[in-house]
Amino acid sequence: MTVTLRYFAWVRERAGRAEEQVELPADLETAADVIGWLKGRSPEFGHAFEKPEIVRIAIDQQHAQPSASIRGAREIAFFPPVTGG
Amino acid sequence: MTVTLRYFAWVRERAGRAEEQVELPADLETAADVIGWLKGRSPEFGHAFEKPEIVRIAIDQQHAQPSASIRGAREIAFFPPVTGG
Amino acid sequence: MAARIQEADFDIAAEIRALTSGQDVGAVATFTGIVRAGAGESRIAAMTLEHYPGMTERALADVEAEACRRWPLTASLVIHRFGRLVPGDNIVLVITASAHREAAFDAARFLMDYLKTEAPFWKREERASGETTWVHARPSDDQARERWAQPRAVPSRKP
Amino acid sequence: MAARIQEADFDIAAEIRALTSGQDVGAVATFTGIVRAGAGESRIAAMTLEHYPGMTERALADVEAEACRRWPLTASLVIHRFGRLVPGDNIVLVITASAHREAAFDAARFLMDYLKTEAPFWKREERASGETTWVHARPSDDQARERWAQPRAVPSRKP
Repeated sequence: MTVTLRYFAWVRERAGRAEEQVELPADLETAADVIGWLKGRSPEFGHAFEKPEIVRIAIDQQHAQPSASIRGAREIAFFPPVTGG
Repeated sequence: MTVTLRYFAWVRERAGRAEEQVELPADLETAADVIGWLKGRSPEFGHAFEKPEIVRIAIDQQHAQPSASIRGAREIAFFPPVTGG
Repeated sequence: MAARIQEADFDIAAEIRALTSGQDVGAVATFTGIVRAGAGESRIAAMTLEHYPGMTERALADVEAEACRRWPLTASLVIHRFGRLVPGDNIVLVITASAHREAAFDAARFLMDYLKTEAPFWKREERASGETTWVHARPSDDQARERWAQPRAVPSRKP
Repeated sequence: MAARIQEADFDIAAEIRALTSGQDVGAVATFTGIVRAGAGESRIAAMTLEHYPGMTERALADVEAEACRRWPLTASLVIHRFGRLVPGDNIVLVITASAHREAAFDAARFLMDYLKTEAPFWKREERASGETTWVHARPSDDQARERWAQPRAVPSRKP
Protein backbone atom coordinates (compact mmCIF):
# COMPACT_ATOMS: atom_id res chain seq x y z
CA MET A 1 0.00 0.00 0.00
CA THR A 2 1.41 3.40 -1.02
CA VAL A 3 0.67 6.30 1.28
CA THR A 4 1.88 9.83 1.87
CA LEU A 5 3.47 10.26 5.28
CA ARG A 6 3.71 13.77 6.72
CA TYR A 7 5.64 15.02 9.72
CA PHE A 8 5.26 18.28 11.59
CA ALA A 9 7.11 20.39 14.16
CA TRP A 10 9.75 18.48 16.12
CA VAL A 11 8.72 15.17 14.62
CA ARG A 12 9.57 16.68 11.21
CA GLU A 13 12.84 18.12 12.47
CA ARG A 14 13.96 14.85 14.01
CA ALA A 15 12.86 12.72 11.06
CA GLY A 16 14.70 15.07 8.73
CA ARG A 17 11.84 15.37 6.28
CA ALA A 18 8.37 16.90 5.98
CA GLU A 19 6.72 14.46 3.62
CA GLU A 20 7.35 11.25 1.68
CA GLN A 21 5.59 8.62 -0.36
CA VAL A 22 6.18 5.14 1.03
CA GLU A 23 5.14 1.59 0.28
CA LEU A 24 4.01 0.22 3.64
CA PRO A 25 4.58 -3.48 4.42
CA ALA A 26 1.34 -5.39 3.96
CA ASP A 27 1.25 -6.60 7.58
CA LEU A 28 0.80 -3.12 9.11
CA GLU A 29 -2.78 -2.67 10.28
CA THR A 30 -2.91 0.28 12.67
CA ALA A 31 -1.34 3.71 13.03
CA ALA A 32 0.68 2.30 15.94
CA ASP A 33 2.04 -0.41 13.63
CA VAL A 34 3.23 2.31 11.24
CA ILE A 35 5.02 4.10 14.08
CA GLY A 36 6.68 0.83 15.13
CA TRP A 37 7.87 0.29 11.56
CA LEU A 38 9.11 3.91 11.16
CA LYS A 39 11.09 3.72 14.41
CA GLY A 40 13.27 0.97 13.01
CA ARG A 41 14.08 2.75 9.77
CA SER A 42 16.95 4.92 10.98
CA PRO A 43 18.42 6.53 14.09
CA GLU A 44 16.67 9.76 13.05
CA PHE A 45 13.26 8.08 12.94
CA GLY A 46 14.11 6.23 16.14
CA HIS A 47 14.65 9.63 17.77
CA ALA A 48 11.47 11.12 16.29
CA PHE A 49 9.37 8.27 17.68
CA GLU A 50 11.32 7.46 20.83
CA LYS A 51 8.23 8.27 22.91
CA PRO A 52 5.42 7.12 20.63
CA GLU A 53 2.80 7.82 23.30
CA ILE A 54 3.29 11.58 22.90
CA VAL A 55 3.10 11.58 19.11
CA ARG A 56 -0.31 12.52 17.70
CA ILE A 57 -1.69 10.97 14.54
CA ALA A 58 -4.01 12.08 11.75
CA ILE A 59 -5.33 9.76 9.07
CA ASP A 60 -6.55 11.51 5.94
CA GLN A 61 -6.45 14.79 7.89
CA GLN A 62 -8.60 13.67 10.79
CA HIS A 63 -7.32 13.08 14.32
CA ALA A 64 -6.90 9.35 14.95
CA GLN A 65 -6.00 7.03 17.80
CA PRO A 66 -2.91 4.77 17.62
CA SER A 67 -5.29 1.83 17.40
CA ALA A 68 -7.05 3.28 14.32
CA SER A 69 -6.98 1.16 11.17
CA ILE A 70 -4.90 2.49 8.28
CA ARG A 71 -6.87 0.49 5.71
CA GLY A 72 -7.52 2.64 2.66
CA ALA A 73 -5.61 5.62 4.07
CA ARG A 74 -3.99 7.96 1.55
CA GLU A 75 -2.23 10.25 4.00
CA ILE A 76 -0.97 9.62 7.52
CA ALA A 77 0.53 12.44 9.58
CA PHE A 78 2.57 12.41 12.80
CA PHE A 79 3.06 15.43 15.02
CA PRO A 80 3.42 16.67 18.62
CA PRO A 81 0.36 17.75 20.65
CA VAL A 82 -0.96 20.89 19.00
CA THR A 83 -0.16 24.33 20.43
CA GLY A 84 -2.12 26.80 18.31
CA GLY A 85 -4.52 29.49 19.38
CA MET B 1 -33.86 68.45 55.52
CA THR B 2 -33.33 69.72 51.96
CA VAL B 3 -32.44 67.13 49.33
CA THR B 4 -32.32 66.85 45.58
CA LEU B 5 -34.79 64.29 44.24
CA ARG B 6 -34.18 62.84 40.79
CA TYR B 7 -36.49 60.78 38.62
CA PHE B 8 -35.60 58.72 35.55
CA ALA B 9 -37.30 56.94 32.67
CA TRP B 10 -41.03 56.30 33.21
CA VAL B 11 -40.86 57.47 36.83
CA ARG B 12 -39.68 60.84 35.45
CA GLU B 13 -42.37 60.88 32.75
CA ARG B 14 -45.16 60.10 35.20
CA ALA B 15 -43.92 62.49 37.86
CA GLY B 16 -43.69 65.23 35.24
CA ARG B 17 -40.22 66.34 36.29
CA ALA B 18 -36.60 65.15 36.22
CA GLU B 19 -35.24 66.84 39.32
CA GLU B 20 -36.27 69.05 42.22
CA GLN B 21 -35.04 70.42 45.53
CA VAL B 22 -37.41 69.58 48.37
CA GLU B 23 -37.63 70.09 52.08
CA LEU B 24 -38.51 66.64 53.45
CA PRO B 25 -40.71 66.34 56.55
CA ALA B 26 -38.54 65.61 59.58
CA ASP B 27 -40.32 62.34 60.39
CA LEU B 28 -39.18 60.54 57.21
CA GLU B 29 -36.46 58.05 58.03
CA THR B 30 -36.11 55.62 55.13
CA ALA B 31 -36.25 55.69 51.34
CA ALA B 32 -39.61 53.88 51.58
CA ASP B 33 -40.90 56.70 53.78
CA VAL B 34 -39.94 59.18 51.07
CA ILE B 35 -41.83 57.18 48.46
CA GLY B 36 -44.89 57.08 50.75
CA TRP B 37 -44.72 60.84 51.13
CA LEU B 38 -44.20 61.47 47.39
CA LYS B 39 -47.18 59.27 46.48
CA GLY B 40 -49.55 61.57 48.33
CA ARG B 41 -48.30 64.76 46.69
CA SER B 42 -50.35 64.64 43.49
CA PRO B 43 -52.14 62.25 41.14
CA GLU B 44 -49.00 62.33 38.94
CA PHE B 45 -46.76 61.19 41.79
CA GLY B 46 -49.42 58.71 42.83
CA HIS B 47 -49.18 57.22 39.34
CA ALA B 48 -45.35 57.24 39.33
CA PHE B 49 -45.23 55.32 42.62
CA GLU B 50 -48.39 53.24 42.31
CA LYS B 51 -46.27 50.07 42.52
CA PRO B 52 -43.49 51.14 44.88
CA GLU B 53 -42.05 47.62 44.93
CA ILE B 54 -40.85 47.96 41.33
CA VAL B 55 -39.25 51.37 41.79
CA ARG B 56 -35.49 51.28 42.38
CA ILE B 57 -33.72 53.74 44.65
CA ALA B 58 -30.28 55.32 44.78
CA ILE B 59 -29.06 57.43 47.70
CA ASP B 60 -26.16 59.71 46.85
CA GLN B 61 -25.70 57.77 43.61
CA GLN B 62 -25.45 54.33 45.16
CA HIS B 63 -28.09 51.62 44.87
CA ALA B 64 -30.12 51.43 48.07
CA GLN B 65 -32.88 49.30 49.59
CA PRO B 66 -36.28 50.80 50.50
CA SER B 67 -35.31 50.26 54.14
CA ALA B 68 -32.11 52.31 53.77
CA SER B 69 -31.77 55.38 56.00
CA ILE B 70 -31.91 58.77 54.29
CA ARG B 71 -30.05 60.48 57.14
CA GLY B 72 -27.52 62.92 55.69
CA ALA B 73 -28.50 62.16 52.07
CA ARG B 74 -27.97 64.97 49.57
CA GLU B 75 -29.52 63.26 46.55
CA ILE B 76 -32.17 60.55 46.30
CA ALA B 77 -33.11 59.06 42.93
CA PHE B 78 -36.07 56.91 41.87
CA PHE B 79 -36.17 54.89 38.69
CA PRO B 80 -37.36 51.63 37.06
CA PRO B 81 -35.17 48.53 37.01
CA VAL B 82 -32.21 49.34 34.78
CA THR B 83 -32.09 48.12 31.17
CA GLY B 84 -28.69 49.13 29.85
CA GLY B 85 -26.03 47.04 28.18
CA MET C 1 -9.34 50.39 33.85
CA ALA C 2 -11.54 52.98 32.28
CA ALA C 3 -15.23 53.64 31.73
CA ARG C 4 -16.68 56.15 29.27
CA ILE C 5 -20.25 57.30 28.82
CA GLN C 6 -20.67 58.97 25.45
CA GLU C 7 -23.10 59.77 22.65
CA ALA C 8 -20.49 59.10 19.96
CA ASP C 9 -19.81 55.70 18.42
CA PHE C 10 -16.60 53.81 19.20
CA ASP C 11 -13.94 52.09 17.08
CA ILE C 12 -13.23 48.71 18.60
CA ALA C 13 -9.89 48.21 16.82
CA ALA C 14 -8.59 51.61 17.97
CA GLU C 15 -9.74 50.95 21.52
CA ILE C 16 -7.99 47.56 21.63
CA ARG C 17 -4.80 49.14 20.27
CA ALA C 18 -4.86 51.92 22.85
CA LEU C 19 -5.54 49.44 25.65
CA THR C 20 -2.83 46.94 24.79
CA SER C 21 -0.01 49.00 23.29
CA GLY C 22 3.18 48.71 25.30
CA GLN C 23 1.67 45.94 27.45
CA ASP C 24 2.56 42.25 27.34
CA VAL C 25 -0.99 41.07 26.75
CA GLY C 26 -1.73 37.55 25.52
CA ALA C 27 -5.52 37.55 25.45
CA VAL C 28 -8.14 40.16 24.61
CA ALA C 29 -11.85 39.47 24.93
CA THR C 30 -14.48 41.94 23.77
CA PHE C 31 -18.22 42.21 23.81
CA THR C 32 -20.24 44.59 21.68
CA GLY C 33 -23.96 45.12 22.23
CA ILE C 34 -25.85 46.34 19.16
CA VAL C 35 -29.39 47.68 18.67
CA ARG C 36 -31.57 44.95 17.20
CA ALA C 37 -34.55 45.76 15.01
CA GLY C 38 -36.50 42.64 15.88
CA ALA C 39 -39.29 41.53 13.57
CA GLY C 40 -43.00 41.83 12.93
CA GLU C 41 -45.28 43.92 15.15
CA SER C 42 -42.59 44.76 17.67
CA ARG C 43 -40.04 45.87 15.08
CA ILE C 44 -38.29 48.97 16.34
CA ALA C 45 -37.32 52.09 14.41
CA ALA C 46 -35.05 53.59 17.08
CA MET C 47 -34.03 53.35 20.71
CA THR C 48 -33.23 56.15 23.12
CA LEU C 49 -30.92 55.50 26.04
CA GLU C 50 -31.37 57.63 29.14
CA HIS C 51 -28.88 57.48 31.99
CA TYR C 52 -28.09 58.99 35.38
CA PRO C 53 -25.03 61.22 34.90
CA GLY C 54 -22.69 60.91 37.83
CA MET C 55 -24.08 57.65 39.15
CA THR C 56 -23.42 55.89 35.83
CA GLU C 57 -19.72 56.68 35.92
CA ARG C 58 -19.52 55.59 39.53
CA ALA C 59 -21.40 52.33 38.95
CA LEU C 60 -19.23 51.39 35.98
CA ALA C 61 -16.04 52.25 37.88
CA ASP C 62 -17.19 50.08 40.81
CA VAL C 63 -18.00 47.15 38.55
CA GLU C 64 -14.64 47.43 36.80
CA ALA C 65 -12.77 47.68 40.08
CA GLU C 66 -14.47 44.48 41.23
CA ALA C 67 -13.48 42.72 37.98
CA CYS C 68 -9.86 43.78 38.54
CA ARG C 69 -9.99 42.39 42.07
CA ARG C 70 -11.32 39.06 40.85
CA TRP C 71 -9.12 38.48 37.79
CA PRO C 72 -5.53 39.33 36.82
CA LEU C 73 -6.37 41.88 34.13
CA THR C 74 -3.75 43.92 32.33
CA ALA C 75 -6.39 46.40 31.25
CA SER C 76 -10.12 46.80 30.84
CA LEU C 77 -12.50 49.26 29.22
CA VAL C 78 -16.23 49.85 29.26
CA ILE C 79 -17.87 52.28 26.83
CA HIS C 80 -21.62 52.81 27.04
CA ARG C 81 -23.47 55.11 24.67
CA PHE C 82 -26.55 57.19 25.41
CA GLY C 83 -28.97 59.16 23.25
CA ARG C 84 -30.92 58.06 20.20
CA LEU C 85 -29.70 54.99 18.33
CA VAL C 86 -31.07 53.05 15.38
CA PRO C 87 -30.89 49.32 14.61
CA GLY C 88 -27.34 48.29 13.83
CA ASP C 89 -25.84 51.01 16.05
CA ASN C 90 -23.41 50.03 18.78
CA ILE C 91 -24.67 50.40 22.35
CA VAL C 92 -21.94 49.06 24.60
CA LEU C 93 -18.36 47.84 24.37
CA VAL C 94 -16.46 45.85 26.96
CA ILE C 95 -12.79 44.97 26.48
CA THR C 96 -10.68 42.91 28.85
CA ALA C 97 -6.98 42.12 28.44
CA SER C 98 -5.01 39.55 30.37
CA ALA C 99 -2.09 37.16 30.07
CA HIS C 100 -4.58 34.28 29.84
CA ARG C 101 -7.81 33.74 27.99
CA GLU C 102 -9.79 32.36 30.93
CA ALA C 103 -9.42 35.62 32.87
CA ALA C 104 -10.22 37.74 29.82
CA PHE C 105 -13.38 35.76 28.99
CA ASP C 106 -14.63 35.55 32.58
CA ALA C 107 -14.05 39.21 33.29
CA ALA C 108 -15.76 40.37 30.08
CA ARG C 109 -18.81 38.32 30.91
CA PHE C 110 -18.83 39.48 34.52
CA LEU C 111 -18.65 43.11 33.38
CA MET C 112 -21.61 42.66 31.04
CA ASP C 113 -23.70 40.77 33.60
CA TYR C 114 -23.11 43.40 36.27
CA LEU C 115 -23.48 46.32 33.94
CA LYS C 116 -26.89 45.00 32.83
CA THR C 117 -28.22 45.03 36.39
CA GLU C 118 -26.20 47.80 38.07
CA ALA C 119 -25.55 50.61 35.62
CA PRO C 120 -28.37 53.20 35.60
CA PHE C 121 -29.42 53.13 31.95
CA TRP C 122 -32.94 52.86 30.58
CA LYS C 123 -33.97 52.05 27.03
CA ARG C 124 -37.03 53.48 25.36
CA GLU C 125 -37.96 51.88 22.08
CA GLU C 126 -39.75 53.62 19.22
CA ARG C 127 -41.72 51.13 17.17
CA ALA C 128 -42.27 51.51 13.46
CA SER C 129 -45.91 52.27 14.34
CA GLY C 130 -44.84 55.40 16.24
CA GLU C 131 -45.61 53.91 19.66
CA THR C 132 -42.88 54.26 22.28
CA THR C 133 -42.33 51.89 25.19
CA TRP C 134 -39.80 51.51 27.97
CA VAL C 135 -37.92 48.23 27.76
CA HIS C 136 -38.66 45.86 30.63
CA ALA C 137 -35.82 44.45 32.72
CA ARG C 138 -35.31 40.75 32.04
CA PRO C 139 -35.29 38.23 34.91
CA SER C 140 -32.61 36.32 32.99
CA ASP C 141 -30.27 39.28 33.49
CA ASP C 142 -30.75 39.07 37.25
CA GLN C 143 -30.08 35.35 37.07
CA ALA C 144 -26.92 35.90 35.03
CA ARG C 145 -25.71 38.30 37.67
CA GLU C 146 -26.44 35.85 40.49
CA ARG C 147 -24.01 33.38 38.95
CA TRP C 148 -21.18 35.57 40.19
CA ALA C 149 -22.60 35.39 43.70
CA GLN C 150 -20.93 37.02 46.70
CA PRO C 151 -19.11 39.20 47.41
CA ARG C 152 -21.29 41.93 45.92
CA ALA C 153 -19.46 43.95 43.31
CA VAL C 154 -21.28 47.15 43.99
CA PRO C 155 -21.82 48.15 47.58
CA SER C 156 -25.47 48.63 48.38
CA ARG C 157 -26.39 51.12 51.03
CA LYS C 158 -28.03 49.13 53.81
CA PRO C 159 -30.31 50.53 56.55
CA MET D 1 -19.38 30.59 9.37
CA ALA D 2 -15.93 31.02 7.99
CA ALA D 3 -12.38 30.05 8.85
CA ARG D 4 -9.26 31.59 7.35
CA ILE D 5 -5.62 30.56 7.71
CA GLN D 6 -3.35 33.39 6.69
CA GLU D 7 0.08 34.97 7.16
CA ALA D 8 -1.34 38.50 7.05
CA ASP D 9 -2.65 40.38 10.07
CA PHE D 10 -6.37 41.03 10.50
CA ASP D 11 -8.47 44.12 11.28
CA ILE D 12 -10.97 43.21 13.96
CA ALA D 13 -13.29 46.18 13.31
CA ALA D 14 -13.48 45.43 9.58
CA GLU D 15 -14.12 41.75 10.29
CA ILE D 16 -16.96 42.53 12.70
CA ARG D 17 -18.50 44.93 10.17
CA ALA D 18 -18.33 42.37 7.38
CA LEU D 19 -19.81 39.68 9.63
CA THR D 20 -22.72 41.68 10.99
CA SER D 21 -23.73 44.04 8.18
CA GLY D 22 -27.27 43.45 7.02
CA GLN D 23 -27.91 41.06 9.92
CA ASP D 24 -30.05 41.74 12.97
CA VAL D 25 -27.32 40.97 15.49
CA GLY D 26 -27.59 42.03 19.12
CA ALA D 27 -24.38 40.61 20.56
CA VAL D 28 -20.86 40.19 19.25
CA ALA D 29 -18.12 38.50 21.28
CA THR D 30 -14.52 38.39 20.13
CA PHE D 31 -11.31 36.88 21.31
CA THR D 32 -7.87 37.90 20.10
CA GLY D 33 -4.76 35.93 20.98
CA ILE D 34 -1.53 37.93 20.90
CA VAL D 35 2.16 36.92 21.06
CA ARG D 36 3.47 37.58 24.57
CA ALA D 37 7.13 38.39 25.18
CA GLY D 38 7.21 37.00 28.70
CA ALA D 39 9.98 38.10 31.02
CA GLY D 40 13.46 37.23 32.24
CA GLU D 41 15.33 34.16 30.97
CA SER D 42 12.44 32.85 28.91
CA ARG D 43 11.73 36.16 27.18
CA ILE D 44 10.99 35.49 23.53
CA ALA D 45 12.13 37.45 20.49
CA ALA D 46 9.81 35.80 17.99
CA MET D 47 7.47 32.89 17.43
CA THR D 48 6.98 30.80 14.32
CA LEU D 49 3.67 29.06 13.73
CA GLU D 50 3.70 25.91 11.63
CA HIS D 51 0.47 24.27 10.53
CA TYR D 52 -0.88 21.36 8.50
CA PRO D 53 -2.40 22.86 5.34
CA GLY D 54 -5.59 21.08 4.44
CA MET D 55 -6.19 19.54 7.83
CA THR D 56 -6.17 22.95 9.53
CA GLU D 57 -9.00 24.27 7.37
CA ARG D 58 -10.97 21.09 7.95
CA ALA D 59 -10.44 21.10 11.72
CA LEU D 60 -11.51 24.73 12.04
CA ALA D 61 -14.56 24.19 9.85
CA ASP D 62 -15.56 21.16 11.97
CA VAL D 63 -15.18 23.12 15.22
CA GLU D 64 -17.21 26.02 13.84
CA ALA D 65 -19.94 23.72 12.56
CA GLU D 66 -20.20 22.19 16.03
CA ALA D 67 -20.48 25.67 17.61
CA CYS D 68 -23.31 26.51 15.20
CA ARG D 69 -25.11 23.31 16.17
CA ARG D 70 -24.83 24.11 19.87
CA TRP D 71 -25.70 27.82 19.86
CA PRO D 72 -28.01 30.04 17.79
CA LEU D 73 -25.29 32.03 16.04
CA THR D 74 -26.00 34.58 13.35
CA ALA D 75 -22.41 34.40 12.18
CA SER D 76 -18.97 33.30 13.27
CA LEU D 77 -15.40 33.71 12.08
CA VAL D 78 -12.06 32.18 12.98
CA ILE D 79 -8.82 33.62 11.60
CA HIS D 80 -5.55 31.93 12.55
CA ARG D 81 -2.19 33.26 11.38
CA PHE D 82 0.92 31.24 10.56
CA GLY D 83 4.54 32.17 9.91
CA ARG D 84 6.91 34.27 11.97
CA LEU D 85 5.40 36.65 14.52
CA VAL D 86 6.92 38.94 17.13
CA PRO D 87 5.61 39.96 20.56
CA GLY D 88 2.51 42.13 20.22
CA ASP D 89 1.47 40.52 16.93
CA ASN D 90 -1.98 39.00 16.63
CA ILE D 91 -2.14 35.20 16.40
CA VAL D 92 -5.80 34.28 16.34
CA LEU D 93 -9.20 35.96 16.12
CA VAL D 94 -12.56 34.44 16.97
CA ILE D 95 -15.79 36.37 16.42
CA THR D 96 -19.27 35.13 17.27
CA ALA D 97 -22.51 37.00 16.62
CA SER D 98 -25.91 36.16 18.03
CA ALA D 99 -29.16 37.73 19.15
CA HIS D 100 -28.12 37.17 22.77
CA ARG D 101 -24.92 37.64 24.70
CA GLU D 102 -24.92 34.24 26.42
CA ALA D 103 -24.70 32.40 23.10
CA ALA D 104 -22.03 34.75 21.75
CA PHE D 105 -19.84 34.40 24.87
CA ASP D 106 -20.24 30.63 25.18
CA ALA D 107 -19.57 29.97 21.52
CA ALA D 108 -16.46 32.19 21.43
CA ARG D 109 -15.02 30.37 24.40
CA PHE D 110 -15.92 26.98 22.98
CA LEU D 111 -14.23 27.87 19.69
CA MET D 112 -11.03 28.90 21.47
CA ASP D 113 -10.99 25.85 23.74
CA TYR D 114 -11.49 23.46 20.83
CA LEU D 115 -9.14 25.26 18.52
CA LYS D 116 -6.38 25.03 21.14
CA THR D 117 -6.61 21.24 21.26
CA GLU D 118 -7.86 20.32 17.77
CA ALA D 119 -6.36 22.65 15.19
CA PRO D 120 -2.98 21.41 13.90
CA PHE D 121 -0.75 24.37 14.73
CA TRP D 122 2.63 24.27 16.44
CA LYS D 123 4.51 27.18 17.97
CA ARG D 124 8.29 27.43 17.98
CA GLU D 125 9.70 30.18 20.15
CA GLU D 126 12.96 32.01 19.53
CA ARG D 127 14.42 33.25 22.77
CA ALA D 128 16.44 36.43 23.01
CA SER D 129 19.45 34.16 23.61
CA GLY D 130 19.04 32.65 20.14
CA GLU D 131 17.81 29.30 21.46
CA THR D 132 14.67 27.93 19.82
CA THR D 133 12.17 25.62 21.49
CA TRP D 134 8.85 24.07 20.58
CA VAL D 135 6.07 25.19 22.89
CA HIS D 136 4.67 22.40 25.07
CA ALA D 137 0.95 21.69 25.05
CA ARG D 138 -0.66 22.74 28.34
CA PRO D 139 -2.74 20.26 30.32
CA SER D 140 -5.00 23.18 31.28
CA ASP D 141 -6.01 23.47 27.62
CA ASP D 142 -7.13 19.83 27.62
CA GLN D 143 -9.06 20.49 30.81
CA ALA D 144 -10.72 23.57 29.31
CA ARG D 145 -11.82 21.47 26.38
CA GLU D 146 -13.23 18.75 28.62
CA ARG D 147 -15.67 21.25 30.12
CA TRP D 148 -17.64 21.09 26.89
CA ALA D 149 -17.88 17.33 27.29
CA GLN D 150 -19.74 15.09 24.86
CA PRO D 151 -20.69 14.98 22.08
CA ARG D 152 -17.24 15.32 20.51
CA ALA D 153 -17.01 18.33 18.26
CA VAL D 154 -14.50 16.83 15.91
CA PRO D 155 -15.00 13.25 14.82
CA SER D 156 -12.05 11.09 15.68
CA ARG D 157 -11.31 8.15 13.48
CA LYS D 158 -11.82 5.10 15.67
CA PRO D 159 -10.39 1.62 15.01
